[in-house]
Amino acid sequence: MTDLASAPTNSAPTTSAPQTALPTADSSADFPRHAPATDIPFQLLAPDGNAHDPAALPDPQTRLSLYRHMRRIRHFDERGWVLYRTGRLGVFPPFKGMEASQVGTAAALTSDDWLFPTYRDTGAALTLGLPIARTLAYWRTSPHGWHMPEHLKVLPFYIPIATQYPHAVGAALAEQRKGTNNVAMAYIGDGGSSEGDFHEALNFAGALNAPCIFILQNNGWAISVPTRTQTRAVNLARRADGYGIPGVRVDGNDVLATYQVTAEAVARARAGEGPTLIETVTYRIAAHTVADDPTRYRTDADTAGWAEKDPITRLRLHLLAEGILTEESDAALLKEIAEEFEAALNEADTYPEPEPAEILDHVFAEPTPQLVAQRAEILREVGE
Amino acid sequence: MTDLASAPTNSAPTTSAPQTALPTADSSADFPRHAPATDIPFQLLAPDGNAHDPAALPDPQTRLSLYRHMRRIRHFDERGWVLYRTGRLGVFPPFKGMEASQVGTAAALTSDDWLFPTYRDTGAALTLGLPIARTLAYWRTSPHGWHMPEHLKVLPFYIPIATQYPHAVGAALAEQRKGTNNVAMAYIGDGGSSEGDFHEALNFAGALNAPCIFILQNNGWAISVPTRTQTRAVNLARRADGYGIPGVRVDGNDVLATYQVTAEAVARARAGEGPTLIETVTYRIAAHTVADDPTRYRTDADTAGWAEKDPITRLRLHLLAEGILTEESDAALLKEIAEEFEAALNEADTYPEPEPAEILDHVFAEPTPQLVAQRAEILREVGE
Amino acid sequence: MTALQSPPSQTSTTRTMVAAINDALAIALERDPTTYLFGEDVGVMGGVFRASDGLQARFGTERVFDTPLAEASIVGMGIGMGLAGLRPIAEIQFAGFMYPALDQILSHLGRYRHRTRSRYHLPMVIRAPYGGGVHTPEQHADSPEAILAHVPGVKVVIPSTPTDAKGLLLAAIEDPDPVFFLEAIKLYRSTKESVPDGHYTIPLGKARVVTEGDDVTVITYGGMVEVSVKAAEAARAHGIGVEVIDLRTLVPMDLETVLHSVAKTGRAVVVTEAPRTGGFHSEISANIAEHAIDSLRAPILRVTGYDAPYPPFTAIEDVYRPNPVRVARAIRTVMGY
Amino acid sequence: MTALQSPPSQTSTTRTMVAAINDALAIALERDPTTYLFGEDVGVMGGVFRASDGLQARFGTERVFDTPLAEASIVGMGIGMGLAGLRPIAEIQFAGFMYPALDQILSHLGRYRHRTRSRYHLPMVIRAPYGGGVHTPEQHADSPEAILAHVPGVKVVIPSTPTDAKGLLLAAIEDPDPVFFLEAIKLYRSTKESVPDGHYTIPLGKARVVTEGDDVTVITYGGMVEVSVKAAEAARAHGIGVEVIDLRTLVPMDLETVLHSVAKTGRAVVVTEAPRTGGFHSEISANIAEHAIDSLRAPILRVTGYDAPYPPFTAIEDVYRPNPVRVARAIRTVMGY
Ligand SMILES: Cc1ncc(C[n+]2csc(CCOP(=O)(O)OP(=O)(O)O)c2C)c(N)n1
Ligand SMILES: Cc1ncc(C[n+]2csc(CCOP(=O)(O)OP(=O)(O)O)c2C)c(N)n1
Ligand SMILES: [Mg+2]
Ligand SMILES: [Mg+2]
Repeated sequence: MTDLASAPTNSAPTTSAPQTALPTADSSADFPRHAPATDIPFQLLAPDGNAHDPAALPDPQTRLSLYRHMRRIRHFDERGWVLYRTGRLGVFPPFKGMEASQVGTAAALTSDDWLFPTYRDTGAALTLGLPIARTLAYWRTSPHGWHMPEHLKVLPFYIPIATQYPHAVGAALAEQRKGTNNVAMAYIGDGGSSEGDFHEALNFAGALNAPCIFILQNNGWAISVPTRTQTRAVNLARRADGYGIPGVRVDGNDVLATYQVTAEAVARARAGEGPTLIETVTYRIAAHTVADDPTRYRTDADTAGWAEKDPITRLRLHLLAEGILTEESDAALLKEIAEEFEAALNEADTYPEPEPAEILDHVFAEPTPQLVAQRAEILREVGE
Repeated sequence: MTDLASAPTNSAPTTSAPQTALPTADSSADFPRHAPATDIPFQLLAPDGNAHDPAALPDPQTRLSLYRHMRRIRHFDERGWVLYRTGRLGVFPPFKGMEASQVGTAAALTSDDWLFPTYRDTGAALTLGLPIARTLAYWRTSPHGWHMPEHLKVLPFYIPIATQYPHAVGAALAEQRKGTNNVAMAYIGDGGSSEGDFHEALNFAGALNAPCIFILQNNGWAISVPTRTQTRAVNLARRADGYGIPGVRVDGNDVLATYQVTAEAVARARAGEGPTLIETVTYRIAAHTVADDPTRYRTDADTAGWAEKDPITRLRLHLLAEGILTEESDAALLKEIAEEFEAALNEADTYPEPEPAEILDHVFAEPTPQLVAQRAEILREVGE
Repeated sequence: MTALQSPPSQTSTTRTMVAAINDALAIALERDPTTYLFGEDVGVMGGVFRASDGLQARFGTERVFDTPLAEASIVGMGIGMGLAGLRPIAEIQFAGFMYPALDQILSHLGRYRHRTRSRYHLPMVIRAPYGGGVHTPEQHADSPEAILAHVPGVKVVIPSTPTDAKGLLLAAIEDPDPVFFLEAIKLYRSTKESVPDGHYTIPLGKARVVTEGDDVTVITYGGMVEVSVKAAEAARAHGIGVEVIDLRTLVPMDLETVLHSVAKTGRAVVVTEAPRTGGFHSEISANIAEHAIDSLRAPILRVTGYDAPYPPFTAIEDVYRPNPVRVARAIRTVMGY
Repeated sequence: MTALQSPPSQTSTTRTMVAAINDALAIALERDPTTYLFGEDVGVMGGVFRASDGLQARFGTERVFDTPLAEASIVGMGIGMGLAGLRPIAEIQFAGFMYPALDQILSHLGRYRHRTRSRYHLPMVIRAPYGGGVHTPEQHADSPEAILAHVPGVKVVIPSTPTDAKGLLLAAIEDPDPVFFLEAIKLYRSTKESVPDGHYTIPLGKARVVTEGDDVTVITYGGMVEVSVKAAEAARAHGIGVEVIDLRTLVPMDLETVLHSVAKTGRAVVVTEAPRTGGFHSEISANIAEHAIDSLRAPILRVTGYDAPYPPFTAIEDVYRPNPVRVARAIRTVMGY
C-alpha cells in the first residue's frame, strides 16, 4: 500500500493538534496535551457521497484505490459465506459494512509496518497485502494459513480478545529502539475494549511513546451484547485522554475519513510523537460469524438505518459524480476482482493436507526429549 | 463515622453536575454525561489554612472530627516506625502526608458500607473504625489481624495490586440488587491504576451502575517509579470520562476538600446514580515501606515542597484561627490519642500466637480428606 | 454409583447435558433468590451453547445478566457479590478464556476464607465449557483443569453425563466454597438420557465406577469417560475386565475409590485430554504411586494430549485428543506387562 | 555435574546468587545489543532484590527500563519485542505477581512459534523471585512453577546455586524460545560461592547430581535443594546413602538422570515447596511410575507445601515449607518400607 501511504493528508479538524498547555498541577509532563475526542465522528463524505469540503479530499487515485480495496474485500466477504455454506471454509466472521473502517486504516500502512488483526479483520489484512489464498487457508484452518509471508509483518488473526494489544506496543517499541520509523497497528472491537489488556496497552504505549496506532472498531455489538450494555461511555475515543494520548472518533463508514485520520496518526507516530487511539464508529450488519443467528438478540430495526450508510455506496456515488469511476470501469473492476479471487481459491485448493505429526511441529526450535517420544507415539498410532 | 456521614455537603464546583447532553452519535445513552475532571485539584483550604469560601466549609464539629482522625492516624504512623524498629511490627507501609486523602474519603462512609483498602490505607481503615489492636495484629502478621470485626465491612489490606477493584464493584452491585443504599469504596495508587483490573472495574461499575467509589491516591510514586514514568497522563481523574462516569481531581492534602467531594460521590451512589472516580493528588513523603530506602531513587528535593503542604498543619492553622481548636485542646487531644494507642498495643500484645495447624484452617468449610491427612502430618511433625 | 442426595421426583425427562445444566440453573434460581447468573452473552442470547436459554426471560435482567467482555472482572465481580452474601454463578464462555481471570482465581478466589479466617467465604460457581473434539477455533478447546486443581481453596468438578451434570451442578451451587464446573463441549449434545426432574444433588468428592472389571483400572473424567468406556468395551471383547472410574470431582479427589479399584486390578491407566506435562493425570498417578505401590503389577500409563497447544487445524486435531484406540493400546500394554 | 559450556575464564569471584544473576545480566547486555531488560523498579532502583543493580547506569535507559505497573503488559510487550527480533528479559517482581500475566503466558508466550509455524519465535526470558522462607507479606512466597510447566512451548528453569544461576540464565537468554527463570528468594543471599567470571552457559535440560548415594533418590530443585541436602547429610549419619538430584530445568525435564538414579536406588522422594495437589512433584512422580515401576521398592513419597495458601502468618509459616526434618522422615519411611 505504498501508493496510499505517501498520499497527502489534510489536517482533520477534530483531531489532536496540541492545545495550549492546560493548567496542570503536575508541571513535569513532558508531552503535549491533546483535546479530548469530540462526540461527533469526523467525516469527509456525507452518506449521499457529497464532500463537506472537496478541497480536503485525497487525490483521485487514492480515492479510487480505496474504493478498489473495499470492493475487493466485500467480494471476499460475500464469497466467504458461500464457501462456508458449501463446506469449503471452516468458520468465518463477516465484516460487511465495516469495509471503510478496515480499508481506510490498513491502507495508511506500508508493508514494513506491523498489523495485529482480530478475527474480524480479514479485510484489513487483505488490504495490507495478505495473499487471498493464504487468507482462505487460514479460515480453512489449514496450517498454511498460519504461516504468514515473509515480506509482511501481518500476524495471524487473533482469537483471544484484546490479548494482542500489548504485543503491538512491544513491536512498536522495538521499531523505535531499533531506530526505524515503522509503526504497529492493532485492531480491537467495542467488546474487546472492556478487557484489561486494552487499558494497559494504551498506557504503556503512552508512557513509552511507542509508535502504535490502536484501531477500536465500534460496530455496535459484541456477539449479542450491544455497546450500551458493554459500557456507559458513548465516546470510546475519549479513553485516550486518560493516557495523555490523542483520541479520534471517526465515521467508520467513510473511508476517506478513516484513511485521513489514520494517515495523520501514522505520520505522528513516524515522527516520534507516539500512539493514537482511533474509534471507528460503524456497524456489524451481518451475523457475528457465519454460524451465528442474530435474530436471537436483535431485530431488523436495529440494523435498518445502517444499511443506508453502506461505505461502498457512499464512495461509489462520490466517485461516479466526480467522474473518477464510471459504470463501465466499475464493472471491469468487479470482474477483475472476481477473477483474482477464483484464481486464489484454486491455489488454496492445491495446498496439501497437513500430516498428523505436524501438531507437534514448531513447539520449540529443538524438540525436547518429551516431544521426540510423543512424536514417536503419534507415528506409531497413525501407522496402525 | 456516622457523625460525619450525615454532615451537610456543599456542592463542589469542579465536580460532576451533568452537563447539557453533549451532541452524540449514540443517542441510546441512558445516563447523563459529565464534564471531564479539571486539571486543577479541587481545594477548600489553602495550604496556609485560609478558606477560599468560608461558607462552603462543613460545620465546625465535622472539621474538628476530621482533624482528630488525622491526628490519630498520624500517631499510628509514627508509632508504627518505632514498633517496627524495635521488632514489634513485621512490616508497615507508612502513609505520612496522606492523612487528608485517607481520612476525608473514609469519613464519608458509615459502618454499613464496604471498604477495600490497599496496604497503604491503614489510615482509612482506622478512620472507618477498624480497632487499633486488630490493625496492629495485621501488621504483626498475626491471624487475629485478618479476621475483621463483624460490625464492619472492612476487608484485610490487599497486597496484590488493583485486584480488589472488581470485588468492590461486586459488593456494590450486591447492595444495589439487595435494595440497600450501602456503597463500596476501594483504594488504589497511581501505580495500581496501570493494572487492567482498574480499567475493567471502572467500566463494569459504570455499565452496571454499581454504587462504588474509586479512590485513586496519586502520591507521586510506585515504589521507585514516579507517576510521570507510570503514565503520560497528567490528570488521572480524566479516565472516568472514558467510562461515562464522573471523575474528580481533588487536593489530597486538604481534608475538607477530600471529604466534600467524597461525600457528594457517596450521596450520588446512594441515590442510584452510580460510581465516581476520585483522584486525590498527594505525596508519599516517607519510604515505600519501613524496609525501603528511598534515597536509591529520589532526592530530598523531590520531597521538599510537599512537607510544607502537610494536611494536618493546614487544618490545624485553620481550626486555631477559627477558634475551633486551641493549643490546650490540641494537647489534650494528642494525649488522649496516645493513651488510646498504648491501651490498644497492650491489647494486641495479649493475642496468643497461632498454632501450627492453623495454616490449614479456613481452607474449606469442611476440610477435604486431603486436608485432614495433611493436618495429621503437621501434628505428627510438631509433636516430634 | 453414588445415590442421589435428595429423593428425585418420580418423573424424569430425556435431556442432553446442556439441557440438564439449563434445568439445574433454573432450579437454583427458583429455589434461592440470592442466586445470580451472569457472563458474556448469557442473558439475552442465553449463552453461546444455550446453557442459560430462557433464564433471563424467566428470572429477569437483575438475576440473569450480560456483563461487559472482561473475564477477570466477571470472576472478580462475582467474588464481591459472594462477599456480600449472594450466590454468584459466573459463566466463562470457553475455558480457554478463563486465563484473563487466573489472577483473580489464584490471588483471591481460593484465599478469601483463609485470609479472613472465615469471616467471609465465597459460595461461587464458575462454569465453563472445555475440551476438544468439535472443531472449534484456536484456544476454544483447551483443558486447563490442572491449573485450577492446583489452586488451594477451590473445588473442581467435571461431569460426564446429563444426570451427573445436573446433580453435581446443584451441589456445586449449594456448596459454601468456590467451585469450578467444567463442561465438556463434546458432551453437550452428543448423548441424551433420562434425567430426574426437580431438585436433587450428587455429592462433590465421590467418584463413580462406570464399568466394573478386575484387570485394569482406568481413571478419567469429563469428555474422556465415553472414550475410556469404548476402550473398555473393546478390551472386554478380548477378555480383559476394565474398571472405568469417572472421578467427577478432581478437588477433592475420591482417592479411596481409586485405591480400592487399583488394589483389586493392580494396573492403572489415567486418561485426560490436557497436555502431558503437568496434567491432572500426573496427580492421579502420583497418588497411586504414593499410596498403592504394592498393588501395582505394571507401570501407570498416561493417555493424554501432547506437549503442544491443542491444534487449531481441523484436519489433524483428532490426532491430539485421546481416542478409544489409544486408550485400548494402553490397556493392552499394562496387561501384557 | 554437567560441564560448563563455554570454557570459563580462569578467574572467578565469590558471589551470592543475586550477584551472579546481576553478572549474567550484565554479560548478556554487553554481548548482545538486542538484549533489553525491563520490569517494575528494575531501572533506577535496580530491582527490589538488586538483581539489576547498576545496569541502567551502565547500559542506559533505552536498554534497561522501568515499566508501568502491569504484569500482563510487561509480558505482552516483551512478546511484541521478541516478535520484532529483540531479546527481551522481563522481571516480574515476585512470582506471585505473575498471575495477571498468565493470560499472556497461556494464550501466547508458548504458542507463537506454533501458531506462526516458526515464522516468528520468542527468545524471551521472564525472571521472577519465588518461594518462601524469608517472612515476606501475603502472596510474596508463592511457588507457581507447576502452572508454568504445564504451558506447552515454554521452558522452566530454577537454579539452586550461584554458579548454576549464572550459567543457566545465560543459556536461557541465548535460547531461541521463551524461558521462565525462577529464583528462590531464600537463596539470593544465603550462600556465596566462587563463580567463574566472564561468559559461560550451563545447558538447559540437564539435571545435576548433588550428592551421590545408593539407597534413596531425592528429586528436587531451587530452594528445596539445600533442604534436601541437609536431610541427605542427616541420613548419611544413619548409614543411608541419598542421591539428591537437582533438576535445574523442569521443562524439558532430564528424565534420564532421574531414571538412572532410581534404577540404582529403587526409592524416590520428591520435594517441592508448592501446594501438594497438582504440584510439579506429581509430574516427577508420575514419570517414575510410568517408566521405572520395576525398580521401585517403596512408594514414591512427596514432601511438599500443603493444600492451603502459603501462610502470611510469620509465626507459623515455617510449618508450611518443607524442612530437612520432613525430608529426612520421608527418606526413613521409604527405607523402612
Ligand atoms: C478473551 C476472550 N473472551 C471471549 C471470547 C469469545 N468471543 C469471541 S468474539 C466475542 C465478542 C467480541 O466483540 P467485539 O470486541 O465488539 O468484536 P466484534 O466481534 O464486534 O468484531 C466474544 C465474547 C474470546 N474470543 N476471547
Ligand atoms: C500485582 C502486583 N504487582 C506488584 C506488586 C509489588 N508492589 C507492591 S507496592 C508497589 C507499588 C505500588 O504503587 P502505587 O499503586 O502507586 O501505590 P503506593 O505504594 O504508592 O501507595 C509494587 C510494584 C504487587 N504488590 N502486586
Ligand atoms: Mg463489536
Ligand atoms: Mg503511589
